[in-house]
Amino acid sequence: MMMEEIKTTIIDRIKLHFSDAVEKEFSYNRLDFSVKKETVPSILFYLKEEMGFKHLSHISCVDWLEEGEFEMIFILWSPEEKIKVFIHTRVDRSNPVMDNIDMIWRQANTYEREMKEMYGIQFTGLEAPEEFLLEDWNGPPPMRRDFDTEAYAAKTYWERPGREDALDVRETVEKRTGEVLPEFAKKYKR
Amino acid sequence: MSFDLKGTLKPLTALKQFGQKPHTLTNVPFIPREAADRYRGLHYNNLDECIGCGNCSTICQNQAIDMIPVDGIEGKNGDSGLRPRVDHGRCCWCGLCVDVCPTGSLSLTKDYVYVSEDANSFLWTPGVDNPEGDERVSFFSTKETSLNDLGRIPMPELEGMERIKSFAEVVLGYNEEQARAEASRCISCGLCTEACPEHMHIPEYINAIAGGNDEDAVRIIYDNNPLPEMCGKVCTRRCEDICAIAHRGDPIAIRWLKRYATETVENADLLKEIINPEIKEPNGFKVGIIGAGPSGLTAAYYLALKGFDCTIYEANSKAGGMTMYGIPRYRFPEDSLDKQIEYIQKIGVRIHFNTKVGKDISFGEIYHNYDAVFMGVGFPKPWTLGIEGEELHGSIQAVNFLYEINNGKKVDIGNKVIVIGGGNVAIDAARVSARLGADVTILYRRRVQDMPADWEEIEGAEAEGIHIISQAIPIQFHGDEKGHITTVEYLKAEMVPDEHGGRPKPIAIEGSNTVIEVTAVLGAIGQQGDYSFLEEEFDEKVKIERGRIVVNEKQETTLNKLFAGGDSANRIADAISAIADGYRAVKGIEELLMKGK
Amino acid sequence: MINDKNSQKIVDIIRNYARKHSLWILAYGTGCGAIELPPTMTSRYDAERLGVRGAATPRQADLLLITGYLTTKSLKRVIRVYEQMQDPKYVIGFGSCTINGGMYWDSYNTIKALDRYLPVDVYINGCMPRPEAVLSGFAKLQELIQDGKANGAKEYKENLKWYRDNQKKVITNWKMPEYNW
Amino acid sequence: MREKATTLYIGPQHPGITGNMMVRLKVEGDTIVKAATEVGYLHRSFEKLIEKRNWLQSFTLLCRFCVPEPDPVEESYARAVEMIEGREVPERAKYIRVLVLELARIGSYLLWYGGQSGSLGLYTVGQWSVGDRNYILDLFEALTGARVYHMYIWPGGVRRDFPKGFEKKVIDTMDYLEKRLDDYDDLMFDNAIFKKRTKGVGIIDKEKAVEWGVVGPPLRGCGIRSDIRIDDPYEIYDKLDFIVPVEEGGDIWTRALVRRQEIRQSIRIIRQVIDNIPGGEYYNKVPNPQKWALPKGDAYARTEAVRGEVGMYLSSDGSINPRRAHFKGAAYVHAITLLEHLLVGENLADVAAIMNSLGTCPPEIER
Repeated sequence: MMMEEIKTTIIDRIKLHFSDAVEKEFSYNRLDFSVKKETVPSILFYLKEEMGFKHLSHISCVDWLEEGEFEMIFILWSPEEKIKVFIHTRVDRSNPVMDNIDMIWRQANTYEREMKEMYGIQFTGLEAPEEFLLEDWNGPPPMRRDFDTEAYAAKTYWERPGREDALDVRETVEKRTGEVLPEFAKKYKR
Repeated sequence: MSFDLKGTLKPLTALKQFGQKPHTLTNVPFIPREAADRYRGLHYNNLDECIGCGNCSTICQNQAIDMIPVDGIEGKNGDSGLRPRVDHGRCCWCGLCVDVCPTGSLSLTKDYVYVSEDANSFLWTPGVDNPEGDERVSFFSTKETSLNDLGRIPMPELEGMERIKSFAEVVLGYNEEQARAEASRCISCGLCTEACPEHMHIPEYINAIAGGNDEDAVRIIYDNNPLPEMCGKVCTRRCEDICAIAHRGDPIAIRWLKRYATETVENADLLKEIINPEIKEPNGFKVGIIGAGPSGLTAAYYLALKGFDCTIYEANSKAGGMTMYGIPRYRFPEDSLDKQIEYIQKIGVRIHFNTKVGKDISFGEIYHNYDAVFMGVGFPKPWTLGIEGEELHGSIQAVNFLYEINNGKKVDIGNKVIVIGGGNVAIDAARVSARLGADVTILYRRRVQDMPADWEEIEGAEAEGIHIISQAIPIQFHGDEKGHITTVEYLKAEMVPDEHGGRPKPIAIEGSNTVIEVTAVLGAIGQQGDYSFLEEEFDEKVKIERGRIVVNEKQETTLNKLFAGGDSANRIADAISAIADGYRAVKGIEELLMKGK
Repeated sequence: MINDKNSQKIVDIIRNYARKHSLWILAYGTGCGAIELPPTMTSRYDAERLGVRGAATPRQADLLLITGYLTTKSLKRVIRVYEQMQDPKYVIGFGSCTINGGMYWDSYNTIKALDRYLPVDVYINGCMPRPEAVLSGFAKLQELIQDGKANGAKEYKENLKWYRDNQKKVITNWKMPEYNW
Repeated sequence: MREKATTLYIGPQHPGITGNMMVRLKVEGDTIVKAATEVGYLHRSFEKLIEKRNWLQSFTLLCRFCVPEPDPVEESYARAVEMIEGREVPERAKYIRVLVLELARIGSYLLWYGGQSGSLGLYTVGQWSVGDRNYILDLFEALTGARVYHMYIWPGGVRRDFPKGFEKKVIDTMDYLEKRLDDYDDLMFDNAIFKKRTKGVGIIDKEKAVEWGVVGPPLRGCGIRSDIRIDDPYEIYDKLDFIVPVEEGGDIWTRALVRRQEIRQSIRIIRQVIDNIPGGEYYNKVPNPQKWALPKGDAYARTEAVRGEVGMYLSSDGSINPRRAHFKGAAYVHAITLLEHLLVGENLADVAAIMNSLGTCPPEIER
């Protein structure tokens, strides 16, 4: 029961201050809000300073290539209330610009460096070295879903030969039985 | 800062360890240390148990496993003939390959040391490179730890005792959720396609169903089988016998999935729309087809797609042949084929019903009027037992019995019926009799596990209260003065191993005579062909051996431009081989007629 | 006298014997496999029995362990470290990753075959190799050294251009001093 | 007199560094005035690779996130998958998982003993503790089939049940370790050198600690009782009786003290698990892995590892592959923003000790 009350209070307060927040409840100690990306710094600041969500657990980014958007997720933890709050926001994939939040949590700086490198999201006012995990990288941001790592690796790195004699099980049986698989069915091979 | 005397002296207590037995394993590396009982070391593969399904290769996230041909291992039905080879330049010894192996042949051993200066020497064929690895196996999978989905999604069915009240279809069919779940069990190895006489594209349509693309599944099925609803209901499903999952669990319900896919399409128009077949321009050739059974319909459908003008002559009022008239309605309802027949007619095939060749039209007329003839006439005539009393009133042939019942006629069998035989016809006859209210017993010469009938059918029969007396050889029927059958006398048999390595033979035990009372006996020990419609001029030219028409690999008979298929031309005598015959004949006819075009 | 063929043989045997019993490993944990090195070096397995021990800098080290995958960023440092090492020097490749890419075969940031970039004397099977296997690797290397077959460094010198070309193919920004061999 | 600033690189090849990473230091004399962490030497792009792996295949990659202690990562992933799918885990599996996690904790702390004391020149402790860690690894080998990368905790439960006689082996090992811990104390915590080198070094400000993202033993070493096992209990931790040790001070010494006590608590937990483990199933089987799709949704599961919070953010688009698996390790914060902050003003000789006390683990940062 306690948890329910806490959740209701949080929802009420957030809705009061941030009209664009859409909540989603879970059965366990988790509460989600989806907001516009402009709201993110203020809602994070509010949650941290006013509502006790002192601990920034995680910042993540998901590439929804088909929808043309990046989803950013901020996961906060309240040591007092023992509840997680997820802040979801969507960033346009063609012009990925986000507000920098490393003045709220210093460690967000690292996450932003990584996201900038891996997804190509620009954080306005981010001060950090250009490179983080990659060195002399000249391809597209690698975590974007349209980057094909397998093809890149096959092209760039030499692979040890000696395995060309491998056969496909299905094709071996097909050949033996004389079965002819129509073209449109081939995509359903394993 | 003050001097910390305690802190300075305390570390010196380490000296008390002097003289203690050291922990060091001094034998290593000169004598390898035995790993734990569950250690995940180098692979071992039991080459005889392995079926080359390639599931290990599929699960491997490192693409470490290749399937390669191995000396001394030939591919056969249910075995691709390939064996896994592990690239130790990729492997991470996670053991997922072991946990997904459907036969349990692949395992990991306690051996872990392999050191070499040659980077190309790290390709490892388990079982070939360590034939003695059997004794070192440490990490293996069992039925309990297997990652395969071993349990089949149960098919919704009528209750056993509910069934015999009517001829309502027993199997209710999967709903969407069940079908997706069942299809998801498939590991897509494709070994089943070899067992299928028609070589249907089984893994592909199952994957389509699992992925929620039922229309694609229907399209893939129709690629080489125009009667999937028939197969979906009554196929003998050799594919399921060799299913990789069946080595440890229940095979994938391939037949029910096909049935599910076809049932998602409501009518013939929709069917045509989904399949959207490419029909070639008419090429001017006419093909006559005798018999609208599975082989005839298949031949007609694919010939029509290729632009041939096809006409079918069928003696009965409905298409489907033996499946329609020999299989009881609770397995194969009367309307099962309507949609498919309508669809076949829609693409241009003409079917003349109630036209018996030899009576309503002569064979010669057909043969001379068409550019090619396909004959799928089946086995309409039952074998007789050849024992005393078989002519008595109440001794009925099961095939005739089923035919009459399926035509809506009444057959008086009384309340105590004996069925003789162990095939599907016998079980069908028994279950039909049970539905007519009789107390039914099946007599079979061999053991229950030797019955050629479908195990599901046998189980179904038992659930419906049918007794099976195995190892029983009938020797005589006794009748009353009115010529009506009253009792059946049979001998008990014992199974004697065959010295030629064949299946064990039943040998009657002298003096074990048993007599049971009956009101009717249904004989179901097999059928044979009836070629009386062939006029004399053809009779000699069409070669018939042991009751079967002799055909070559293109289904061509010894008579020019006559093709044959189905029960009357193959030894397997089931619907799917008939369909395969029809499909092959299409190629034969096309080659014959389109030569040079 | 030193030019005498037989004497040279004796010198070689003595020299190889000495070399094989003083394999100093460069303390550079390049990948996962490094986690099995502390157990290898400490009381239970005690690699020092074989004359194997750690060395802090490349100049004093004889043995470079590539303990698994190498990212291109690491590869650059590893090459530099290897070239700084003094002869005689040897390389041991740990586990799958050094042979054919291992788990990271489709990663955009790791090389697949180590022997394209550095000469490898011994490969140890495993992911990762356990201390017993590592010790077997050391023993194998010692065997090769005794037989005079561990000639990776020589090969590297002779085929420097080939190695260099391969290295430059994956290291796009080559800003390193060229060593004078 | 102000000395001239020099730039020094510690790592990636450096005997004092905790793995393949680098810290760029600006020093004046022996005092550090600026520090910058440089990582990327171990970036294998797991999270990219997982996009092409299915839900089961991914689990084999995940343990490689953190080499010294892979089990919390497996646990986080398994739990995140279970959260998205709503899959139940059998009670016995939960106990086994806790056992594995605590064994891993002990093993990892024993390695830390070696690292922490070694960074201060006390090599004997390392010889002992790392040697003794092998006995924990032997238990893992018997239970999971591998020494380091266990690949044992997976969605739905654990991979295999206890082998025969395993319980006794665990208890024997715990008895042995408890005796050995006193020996370590003699050499390490009672050692004047250790005390002098660690007290008052690398102090984390208690007021700012939570905001700075400090977790695990470093946070508890600041006097804040924070542990995911009690704050956000998972598996069966709420049924177990154990204490989360706290020390006031925030320096290397208190962090070490916290760890020292935690080993004993872990031993206590393991004894409770062995005493109370119920029978029954150990695995709630997942469907055919080739076609196992999770419903659309996301989850973040976190586990208390020796370094602190180890989290896994999983996002599913309803297909057979994870849309995104984003791993968060404590070192991601500790070794970058926190370390850069802590090193300023410290002595050059203490860098390795501070890094060790924060539980720096580069593979976890770079993934």
